[in-house]
Amino acid sequence: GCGGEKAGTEGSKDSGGGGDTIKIGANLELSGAVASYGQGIAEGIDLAVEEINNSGGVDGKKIEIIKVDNKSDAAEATNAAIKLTNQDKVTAIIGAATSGNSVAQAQIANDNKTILLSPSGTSPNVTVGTNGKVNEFVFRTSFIDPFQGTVAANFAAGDLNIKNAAIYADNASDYAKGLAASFKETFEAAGGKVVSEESYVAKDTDFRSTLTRIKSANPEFIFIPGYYEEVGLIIKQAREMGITVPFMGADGWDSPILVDLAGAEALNNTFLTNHYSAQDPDETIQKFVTSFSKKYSGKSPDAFNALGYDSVYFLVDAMKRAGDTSDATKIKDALAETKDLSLVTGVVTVDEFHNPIKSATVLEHKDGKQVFKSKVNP
Amino acid sequence: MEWIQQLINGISLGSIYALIALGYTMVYGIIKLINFAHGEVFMIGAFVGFYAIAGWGLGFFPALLLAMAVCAIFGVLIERIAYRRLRNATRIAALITAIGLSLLIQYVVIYFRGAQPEAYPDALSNKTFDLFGVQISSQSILILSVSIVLMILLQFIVHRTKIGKAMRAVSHDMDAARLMGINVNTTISATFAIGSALAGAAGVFFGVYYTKIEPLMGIIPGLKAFVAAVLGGIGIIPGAMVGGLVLGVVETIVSALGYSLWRDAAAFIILILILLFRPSGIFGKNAREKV
Amino acid sequence: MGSMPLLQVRNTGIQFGGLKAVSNVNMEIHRGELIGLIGPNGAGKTTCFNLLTGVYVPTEGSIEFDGQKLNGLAPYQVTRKGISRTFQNIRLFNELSVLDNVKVAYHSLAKHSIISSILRLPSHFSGEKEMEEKSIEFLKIFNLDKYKDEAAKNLPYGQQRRLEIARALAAGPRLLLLDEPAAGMNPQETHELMELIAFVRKKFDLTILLIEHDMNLVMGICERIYVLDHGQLIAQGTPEDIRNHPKVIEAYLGEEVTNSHA
Amino acid sequence: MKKVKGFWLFLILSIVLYVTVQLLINAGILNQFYSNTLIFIGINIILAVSLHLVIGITGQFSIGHAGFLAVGAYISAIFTMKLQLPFPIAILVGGIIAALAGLIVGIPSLRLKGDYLAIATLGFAEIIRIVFLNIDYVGGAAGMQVSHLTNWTYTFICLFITIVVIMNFTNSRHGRACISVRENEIAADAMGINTVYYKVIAFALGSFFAGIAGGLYAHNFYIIQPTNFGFLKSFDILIYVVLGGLGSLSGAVISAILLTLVSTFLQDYPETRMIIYSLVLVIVMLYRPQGLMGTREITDIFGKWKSVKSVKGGS
Amino acid sequence: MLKVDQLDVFYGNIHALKGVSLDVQEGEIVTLIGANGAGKSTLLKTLSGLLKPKNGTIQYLSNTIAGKPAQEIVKAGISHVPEGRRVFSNMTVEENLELGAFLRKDSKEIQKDIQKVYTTFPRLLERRKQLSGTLSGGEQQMLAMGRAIMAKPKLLLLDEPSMGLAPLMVKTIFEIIEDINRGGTTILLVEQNAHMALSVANRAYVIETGRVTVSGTAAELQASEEIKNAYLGGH
Ligand SMILES: Nc1ncnc2c1ncn2[C@@H]1O[C@H](COP(=O)(O)OP(=O)(O)OP(=O)(O)O)[C@@H](O)[C@H]1O
Ligand SMILES: Nc1ncnc2c1ncn2[C@@H]1O[C@H](COP(=O)(O)OP(=O)(O)OP(=O)(O)O)[C@@H](O)[C@H]1O
Ligand SMILES: [Mg+2]
Ligand SMILES: [Mg+2]
Repeated sequence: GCGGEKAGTEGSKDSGGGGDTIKIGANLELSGAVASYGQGIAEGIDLAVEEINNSGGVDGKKIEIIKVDNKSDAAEATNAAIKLTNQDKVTAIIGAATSGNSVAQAQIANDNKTILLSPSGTSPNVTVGTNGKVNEFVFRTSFIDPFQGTVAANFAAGDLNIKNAAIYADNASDYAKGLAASFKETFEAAGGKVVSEESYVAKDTDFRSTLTRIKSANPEFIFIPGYYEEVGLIIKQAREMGITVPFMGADGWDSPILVDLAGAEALNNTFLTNHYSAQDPDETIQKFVTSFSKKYSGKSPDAFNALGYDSVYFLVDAMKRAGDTSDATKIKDALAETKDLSLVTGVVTVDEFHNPIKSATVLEHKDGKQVFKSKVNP
Repeated sequence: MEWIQQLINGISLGSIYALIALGYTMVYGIIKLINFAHGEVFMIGAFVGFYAIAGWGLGFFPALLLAMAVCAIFGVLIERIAYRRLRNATRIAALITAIGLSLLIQYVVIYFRGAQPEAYPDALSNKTFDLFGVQISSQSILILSVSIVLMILLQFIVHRTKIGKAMRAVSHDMDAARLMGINVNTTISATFAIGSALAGAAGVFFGVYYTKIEPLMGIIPGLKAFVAAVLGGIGIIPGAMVGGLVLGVVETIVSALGYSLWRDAAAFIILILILLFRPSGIFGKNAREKV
Repeated sequence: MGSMPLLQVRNTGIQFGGLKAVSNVNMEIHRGELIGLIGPNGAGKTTCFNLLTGVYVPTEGSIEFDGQKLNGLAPYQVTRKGISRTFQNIRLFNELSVLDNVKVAYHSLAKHSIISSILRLPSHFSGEKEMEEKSIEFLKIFNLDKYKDEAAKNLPYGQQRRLEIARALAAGPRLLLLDEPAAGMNPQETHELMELIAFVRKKFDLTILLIEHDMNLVMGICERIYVLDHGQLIAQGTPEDIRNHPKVIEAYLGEEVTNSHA
Repeated sequence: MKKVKGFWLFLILSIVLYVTVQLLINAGILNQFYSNTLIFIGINIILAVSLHLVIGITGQFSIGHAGFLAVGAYISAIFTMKLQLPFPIAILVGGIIAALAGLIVGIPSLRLKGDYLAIATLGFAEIIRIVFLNIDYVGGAAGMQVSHLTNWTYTFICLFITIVVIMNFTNSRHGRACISVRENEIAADAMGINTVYYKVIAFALGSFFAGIAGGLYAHNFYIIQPTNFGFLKSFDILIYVVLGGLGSLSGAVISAILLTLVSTFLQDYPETRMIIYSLVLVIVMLYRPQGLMGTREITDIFGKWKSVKSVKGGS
Repeated sequence: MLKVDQLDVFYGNIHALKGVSLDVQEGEIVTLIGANGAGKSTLLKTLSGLLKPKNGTIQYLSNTIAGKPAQEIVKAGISHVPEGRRVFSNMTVEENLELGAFLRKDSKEIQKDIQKVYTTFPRLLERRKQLSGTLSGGEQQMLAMGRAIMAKPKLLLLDEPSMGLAPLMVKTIFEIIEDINRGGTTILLVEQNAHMALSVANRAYVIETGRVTVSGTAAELQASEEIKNAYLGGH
């Protein structure tokens, strides 16, 4: 449960006023269709806040997280953002887990001069409005979709020497669609051919019919941008159907549950690009993994946990550099100037579109373990 | 070959729908309540089975029985606490209560264990048979057989046994049933027990077959099962079976044609078309009110 | 007049599955008549009404009302042609007030459009006012005006039956079909009902066809009677003819009723 | 006569409400949070009242209202964002297209009853959603970004029109015809009511206003996505209507207000939010299965106070 | 056999029965007459356990049955033919009859009794496989009676059995009532057709707006001017 960790944050609420606490909103999908993503981020946030507060806070001020549930709904996300900015008067909002619910708040953040930091909204639209202008107050912790797609395509065409690939994307997520598009572009540019393009919709459980179609197109490789919940099932069902070619995906795959869902054996010969790897011996990462599983009774962190965690540190770093914990304008400038900040999910430098330039890691599954394959810089 | 494979895919998918729809249709048949919480009982069944297998190391069949028993009790409790009071209320009030209950169960489960999915352990070995290039998994054969057996069993219970007759009497006129000496409360409890046990069983089978379970897993299959039940003629037990299979095959064919994104839409279009020509479902008797 | 009957039923019938509920029925009803339709239970009387009012589409024969064919018309169209009815098992609009029950029936006689109602144009107010006045008139006839704001379901049974008749009248029929209007009434109440039927018939210049098992009522007010048995007409004639018709006695009346006890 | 007076009273109260809120917004006393909550309440009331016409008045068990909301939202967004037309026109067109969708959905209602109709309407709503999901012109799954144009004035005008139209419709021979369909379709038919016509009208009118609500919705939340219009959204609207009391317009209004407030208030308790919300729902239904207002209207309650004596004396 | 004392029954806050007392002796036919809405059906429903009384006692044989659930009262031998027939409309005629014998275990006897019902009501035999919802009103009434007989009751409560029946059928029904009574079943009969009711009954009670106002032997009531005027259509 997540009832326990509230005490710490609420304690500081009593000490009142804006003076000695830093109010940060968390506008997350805590219920509704993608509740598991929002909850994953919340866990990461809670851990980070606990660590920071226990070590004295930021400039002596404790962080107070005001968590709001947006029910995985854009309208609710808007409401929640308005509440956080107008009522709670937070300095920054972390959220939301999905791009759509992040976009829903972008305008409000700009209008109210409040930072919006989306932990996992990977669509380019989050930080850049439809008019092509950068949303002044909006940032993100994750890299954007096209980057990962490119990395995956280069890996397939180069390292694996694939000529014919199939793409099987989650059509309910712009994340997956974005990845699919950039994969296709890069892959074809590298001389490959996409022989089959299929889609599924999040929450599907039976993929056999489409897999049968893909199988008859005879690809040498299948790119599956999507989230682990479905990907696990897809890989399992595909292997059962005798599809033995390599699969590849992106950070959405990253969860310890993927191994359980697909089965260790089925996962052999599959690859993913990721923000980080829990197996990575890197010190920051291992420290995070240890304290996370300590706090959450042995659970191993996934990408959402890590991004939630990083979002807090990302923000705190900017606050420290801005020398001010409440002036959002100064903080956003500091955020925009972030350079070589070492986080769990990579070393971050923010570009002109408010997107972090981070390296991506390519991992391979071997007997249920992620094995580090290569690191790709942008 | 590909098409035979697809047909088999469709039948396996459909038999899962059918399995859930059986309990749905049974409860509906007796008390005319769209028990939206049925999907949640299904979810509870899946989790009970999961904890039984992964936590206590029970085998598949003991876990299945345990899940069915827990769900039977759970279903009876739901009826006792929430629906009994509403016997004389409008059906729509009962429907809203069912929706509320289904949300409540989902979020209580999330409160206690979070929303993240869980992977079902391999409790039931799965072999894939290769017949002339067509793959059939032993699990899907099992599920299909289980749903057929359960359908026959249910049909027998409802139409041939005393409790079944009592159920049908209660479904038509509760007061008149009382006057026949039928204990209406017991009968309805029995209905919920059986229907919920079926949902529990479906949950465990679903878990084993699809591996992934999570607190919101009941929503979509619940809805699909409801559609299947309506398609076949809600309240009619063989209808649930046929409705489930039709739905499964239609969805598969649509995906097989490359329109997987339109799969659900196609399922609903078929549903609406069938209803337009057979307003009470495939097997439903269009019993018009006698004037 | 005389020549053309108001209602002409020719060889009409309907089949449910294998069961011929009504077959080969011929009826001819003239303006202003008050006709009884009797017969054993399950003879097909209510089914006849359903055929006449478009609830069922006849599988054979034809029905003409005022020279126009009714076959295939929807019930509401039949009503608008001038036939309205009551039901064997009362079908009021339970949650609506007594007054509104009658207003609904007056609906098709009013003319104000949806637009006028939404915009509250003068035609809406005048139309609604007319409906209200007319409806109250009908209620007064049936002595129901004091219950006008009561929900129909709260009326005692006898009043509900009367309200059904009032409602049927408000639809502006020329032919009124009453299905067992006296069912569940005691003799005293039945007697009052007979007087009422006679009264409205005169006042609204109605033709009435009624189904009833209460022989006091049927023999007391009907001018002619049709007798159905097993879906077929077995007799027709004046009450006197019917009372002594052997087939009717055998199938329906039984011996003693002939020497009436009332 | 009495009704006419009631109308003027209603009008005056409405104007007072509008002006007061607008002044408070202008004065900055109501910040964006409050005004946004008011707008959200307004949208939900429009949805509730429009569905009330279909279910509460006409008795057609429709559980796919979010489909019409979606049509209104997307169509109006296309008009403002892609075709650069003025917002009021976009709202209106959204309503009209939604009404057309309502006409289409109304057609099965001619043949289907009760639960069969319910599942068919739900199916239609899902089909509509999936159509938008698959149209790249409106952004597919990613959705469509929409400028924020909705404000208190637009919301209030739409809300006012919705309530007045539906109230006036209901309190006329046409509304009574709809109610008679709900109460007893066979009898209504036998009384000369074209039941088919009124069912379709109810669907079309209900959908029209749901479409209007969609226009406001789309331009209030910066982004619309197909996921916003799933069947759970339809259930939310259904809950307003049933919780308020089937057949009671003021009940629908009151419960839309209450539930929106409850939901907003519960944002602060994310862990237990849905638990509390669903508990409230279940408990209210268990203890007041007829809904908060039953079939009564607010005005009846005031009326009852006055006439309580005469009724008692009468019986 | 049955003794009702000071019974008060409410529908919500409608006081439907106000201190009703009456008794029925073993082997009798007792009839209840009264205008529409007097509370006759309410009384029967209370006796058979469909309604729970607020106050008062119901003594049946040597047990109090007030407020007991219906199925126990049926078990004790009281069978109720409700107003409006209430047959199980989506079940066949035969299934309805079988349900009448729900609490009985003697399946051979049950089959025999079904045949007996068919001899009494030949029309039901003709329609035995028809869904009872499509029967005509009279046919349904026969079915409801037949169904109640199937329970082999000691006390049979009949609510307006002649309603909607053809004259010949009314006669038949009353003959059957007397027949059943001769077979040893005590009968409490509610009727609008007071004339017929009084002619078969031993004793009668008149109920007006929830109260017993008159009681006596059937002959006494038949002779009373007042009763004649109010309930027998005495003109
Ligand atoms: N929809 C239907 N389906 C099948 N059979 C029907 C249907 N409607 C009526 N019947 C049958 O047709 C016959 C005539 O029924 P109807 O209701 O017309 O009788 P009735 O003369 O009105 O009898 P009563 O006096 O008892 O009301 C009955 O045997 C009945 O079972
Ligand atoms: N379900 C109910 N809810 C509220 N009031 C009821 C209900 N049933 C009956 N009543 C009222 O109780 C009183 C007695 O009704 P009851 O049905 O017992 O009368 P009855 O003597 O059987 O009349 P009838 O001859 O019409 O059958 C009536 O005033 C009636 O309106
Ligand atoms: Mg009849
Ligand atoms: Mg009665």
